[in-house]
Amino acid sequence: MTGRKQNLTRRRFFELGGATAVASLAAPVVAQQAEPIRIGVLQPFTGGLEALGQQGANGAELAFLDANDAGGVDGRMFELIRADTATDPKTAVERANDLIRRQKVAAIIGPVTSANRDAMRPTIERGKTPLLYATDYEGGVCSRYISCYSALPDHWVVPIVAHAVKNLGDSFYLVGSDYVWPREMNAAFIAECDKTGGKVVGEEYTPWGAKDYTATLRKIRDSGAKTVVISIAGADAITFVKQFAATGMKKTTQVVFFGFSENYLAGLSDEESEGIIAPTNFTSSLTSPEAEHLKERVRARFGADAIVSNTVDAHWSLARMYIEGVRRAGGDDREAVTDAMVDQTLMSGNGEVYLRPGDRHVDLNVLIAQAQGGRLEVIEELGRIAATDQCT
Amino acid sequence: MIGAKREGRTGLIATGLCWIILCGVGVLVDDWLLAQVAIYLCYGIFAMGLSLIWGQAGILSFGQAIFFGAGAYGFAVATLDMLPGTGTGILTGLVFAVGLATVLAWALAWLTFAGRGLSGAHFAIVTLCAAAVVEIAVTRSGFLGGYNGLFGVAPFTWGGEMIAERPMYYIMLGVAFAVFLGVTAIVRSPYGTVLEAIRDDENRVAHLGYETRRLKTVAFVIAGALSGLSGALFAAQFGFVSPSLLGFALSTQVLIWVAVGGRAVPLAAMVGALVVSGAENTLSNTLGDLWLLVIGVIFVVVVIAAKNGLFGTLFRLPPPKRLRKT
Amino acid sequence: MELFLDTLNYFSLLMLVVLGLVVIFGLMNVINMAHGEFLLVGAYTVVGITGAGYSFWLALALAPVAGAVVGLLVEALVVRRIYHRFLDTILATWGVSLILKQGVILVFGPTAQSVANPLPGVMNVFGVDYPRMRLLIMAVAILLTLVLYIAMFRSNLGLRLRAVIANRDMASALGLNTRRMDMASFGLGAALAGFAGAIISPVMSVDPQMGAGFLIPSFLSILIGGVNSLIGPLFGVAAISGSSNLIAGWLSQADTQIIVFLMAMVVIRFFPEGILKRRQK
Amino acid sequence: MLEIRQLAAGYPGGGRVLDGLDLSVPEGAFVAVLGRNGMGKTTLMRAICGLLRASEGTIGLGGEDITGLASYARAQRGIGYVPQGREIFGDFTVAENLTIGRIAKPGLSPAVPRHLLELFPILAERSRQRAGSLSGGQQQQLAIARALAGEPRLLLLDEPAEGIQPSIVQEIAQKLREIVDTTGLTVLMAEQNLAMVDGWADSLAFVDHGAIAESGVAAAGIRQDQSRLSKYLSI
Repeated sequence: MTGRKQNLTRRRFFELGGATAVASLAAPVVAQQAEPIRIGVLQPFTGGLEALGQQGANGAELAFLDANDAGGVDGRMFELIRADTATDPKTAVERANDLIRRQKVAAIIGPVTSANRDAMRPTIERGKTPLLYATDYEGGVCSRYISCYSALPDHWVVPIVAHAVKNLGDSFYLVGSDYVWPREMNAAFIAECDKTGGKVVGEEYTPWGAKDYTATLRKIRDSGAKTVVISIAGADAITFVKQFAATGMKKTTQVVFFGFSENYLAGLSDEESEGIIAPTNFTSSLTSPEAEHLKERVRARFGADAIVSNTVDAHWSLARMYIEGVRRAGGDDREAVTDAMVDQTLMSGNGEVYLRPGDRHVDLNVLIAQAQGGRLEVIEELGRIAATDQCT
Repeated sequence: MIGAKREGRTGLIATGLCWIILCGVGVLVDDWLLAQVAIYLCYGIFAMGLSLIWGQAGILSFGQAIFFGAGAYGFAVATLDMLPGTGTGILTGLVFAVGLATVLAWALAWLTFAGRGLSGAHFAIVTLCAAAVVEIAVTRSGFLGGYNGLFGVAPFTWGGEMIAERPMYYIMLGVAFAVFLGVTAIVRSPYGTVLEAIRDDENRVAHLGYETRRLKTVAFVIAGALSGLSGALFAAQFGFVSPSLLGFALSTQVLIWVAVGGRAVPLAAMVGALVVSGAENTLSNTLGDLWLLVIGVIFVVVVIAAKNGLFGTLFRLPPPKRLRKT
Repeated sequence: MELFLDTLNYFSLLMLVVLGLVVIFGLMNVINMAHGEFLLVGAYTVVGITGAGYSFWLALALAPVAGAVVGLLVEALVVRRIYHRFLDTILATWGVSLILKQGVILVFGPTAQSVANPLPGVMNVFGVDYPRMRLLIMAVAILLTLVLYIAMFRSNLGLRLRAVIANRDMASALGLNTRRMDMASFGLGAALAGFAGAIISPVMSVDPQMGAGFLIPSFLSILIGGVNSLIGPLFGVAAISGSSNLIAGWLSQADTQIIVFLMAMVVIRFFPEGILKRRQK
Repeated sequence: MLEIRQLAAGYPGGGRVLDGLDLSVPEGAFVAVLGRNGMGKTTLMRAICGLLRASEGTIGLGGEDITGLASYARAQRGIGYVPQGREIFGDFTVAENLTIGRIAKPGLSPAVPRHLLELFPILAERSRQRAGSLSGGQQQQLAIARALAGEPRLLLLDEPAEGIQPSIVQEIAQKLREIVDTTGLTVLMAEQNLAMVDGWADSLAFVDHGAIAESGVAAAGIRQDQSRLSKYLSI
């Protein structure tokens, strides 16, 4: 609550004071004349994915504001312009157009869903403006102007299948939202099972806003699957887990949950979330120095209650990669930064990550985490994983 | 009577001024805004279609985006060469898009108006439900790109070159003006008067010997075709289509535009679409979460207190000659 | 047996939601698009009260009060002014739903909130282990439905309500204060929604979009059953929940939803007065 | 009892039906309004009971101006209404129909008075039956009994004889007369059927084109009054 409120006031301040005021406040002495580098923070602030949008914006803004506090890049400050996709592709395109053509931003960080990103792609490429995309997705983006800090099926599915077959039993029931991402994840899951000897006994897709999963739960139980693999998106997943937990099936059936993060913990009681296993790239229960550093920075800026999730880490890290790109290129020229920012290694909230030049995707450190007592604890660290080239 | 006449005259002047201003915008405004307004003109065409059935005939449809989406998907599928034999021609795409929307509108009208037919709340809920079904179905369709939709839809070209913002804006303005003339002509024709009578009391019109079902179907199909046209123009400018273009959300958005603008006057509906989308664009970034609250309040207040919307009275034209009392 | 319980489970959920809608629609002929957001009011009352450290059961008792307060406000500020403009009430209440939803986001934030299950564990009924909370919801839904219907058909208050539903003008000409009845029915409908939102909050995600998923199934239930009937919606809910559960037994949930909605549309198309009305005539 | 001054009323889109209508009904009188179809009889009844708002003029009841009141408030002040087509609650039982007539008024006990049931024995006999299953004449009696259950001061009847067998018409008219004589109830009835009027009502008023053309005409012997019948009723 506090974190949110603080955030709101901070945002208000942006609007009222305007960007120059912010810049001069952040660095009162340096560079009154140097033109700021404008960055579009294009996130869903309304329309259903607000929570992710807020965290993505927090992560990105943390990186840029910290850079400003450190004096900017060559004396140039970053000016952040928020825009709301409303979780809707056509709005995302409109806002992207606005950011590129009217606000003349040097780069855009966002949005959250593949649907929005794909919709924006022609606009981005026409505007030759770097897009920093920091959400996990199904893979396949290959564009000069889109850099992805994203967990791909290679990052998550391959290790989790190995882990599950070894520790959780070898028969799986896959339940996903009726979107592209769950389908691709499940396809990868099935392919991986074929290799490792796991067995997929059922696959099902649920529509948005479903309220009653009893029929699905019945099918899962009747299938005898030892593990249920969830790729349901958003609040529906919470409904599913709650109803799953209430049946008492947890005693016999394990849960693997793609995309599970601190956001979901808030919507579930400790008993309900207990034992859920998820592949991830960051959890706030990490205690490594770099993780502590990120948590400390987020809390200093956004309050003690601010959620530090995978999403925050991804946006923060990718934004810093861009800043490094600006430093290397010696300015915010879009083409120059696009060339300069790849092929760099950077300390994220969870170990060093590498932005590859070939397909502009990041090699990430993957963890397998488990919900224990309302926290997401790491049970296995898999180290840095390089996904296959997304351009081939 | 004199008052009414004068009101009509101001409406005529305001209407003329509105189009002159829109022409001037094309010269005075920079490219990005022009591109934006060109998109809003798509919404404006969409809104005029809705105003024909809702404002004039009193049919409240919660599923108009089905036809907008059908036009958009139709155009995309045709121009992306996903159908055998269509080629990738823009014109073929447009024809296919409008045709698809028209057929769908006719099918839905046939389903809902036939026999004793559905009206009022039943019609609203059934169209709402239809929009949901279509959205889920398209989301499930791999051929149509699922939830992510199809992208890379070709923009309008002239001699192999992509048409620039300014000419594109005037093309859109021209289309919008043609649609405005068409819808206005329908509204002012004897047929429009009968539609208005259906809105007030369908049974009475039926008793007078009119086949109200057919009359309503015609209006609904015209509105569907216009929605399809606007959807196709949208897809060409935006370069992508996705299920959000044919679902519940856009269907209700267009209702807001038309209600706020003024449901019974085509130009008011169009200006409503321009103003509300424009305001949303500028205010949603500054007001954040509050924006939706604000638009909700405005919408409720307009529905309660201003049946003619914000611009309905301004753009009301003098009644057609044959209806004028002398 | 389990299939029956599962069907009864969805039936109960939907029935809880539909009860309030039936009261409002039947009496005032207002399609209340904000009904899903009245559910939110109840559910977030639980979030607020349990968050402050009080028990779920206290929250459950207060949720209908919160619902009624919001309902009466909406009635006084919006619906009263336009209840004679039938189609406009659909639009206005839909606008109200936007406002309520956004209000909840401003107060509680957009993320899902956790409501702990007050009755964890399973219980053996008819040889099936079934979650206790679900059983409670079923019992409450059935009990509430029975109480409401007995009150409707056996009490003088119910008689007044039915008279207004059957013939509003005549009831008024006989001396029934329709103005007050409208307020009462809107308040009651909203209170029922608040209660429903509260009692289902432990079994599903409590988030600002929570009410939206109920919108279409509950309206379809009412239209299938017949709008001016009190009994009809019972059958409508049974039809929707039963067919959903049966079809979901062998098809994916997404396909099930498409099929059920389509079937419902066809039924409404051929029986616009509801499935019961036709049989009577 | 009832004072109507310069009343104008109509329907949206249908123009004015009543225009400058004056009528006064003294307490305890049984007055019938006669006129051709479309001359405004039903509109007058609906305007008095409040289902239709007067656009101009005033309506007074027992000295109180009730023009601005909603229909339920008028009913609570003592107007009982038997509409054209009866409009009983067809899905309710006979007993429920009568109970509604009572409980609609604040301050009345729900129990239907015995004398009312004695007046309409057929209703007592069929009290558990669905009202919709009654015959037309029985339904008309139910509609009247329902209005009387609310203990009105002024009873409005809109064409009670419409669609009813002649023998029953006489029975209903006789009962009305009996009630007026024994209780002092004031009755205003719109009618076209002379059998319902002649010999039963006290006086007549003729409505023509939305206004009262003539009032205070004696009801007895109206069936022989050829000039008025052809002038106002086209008989």
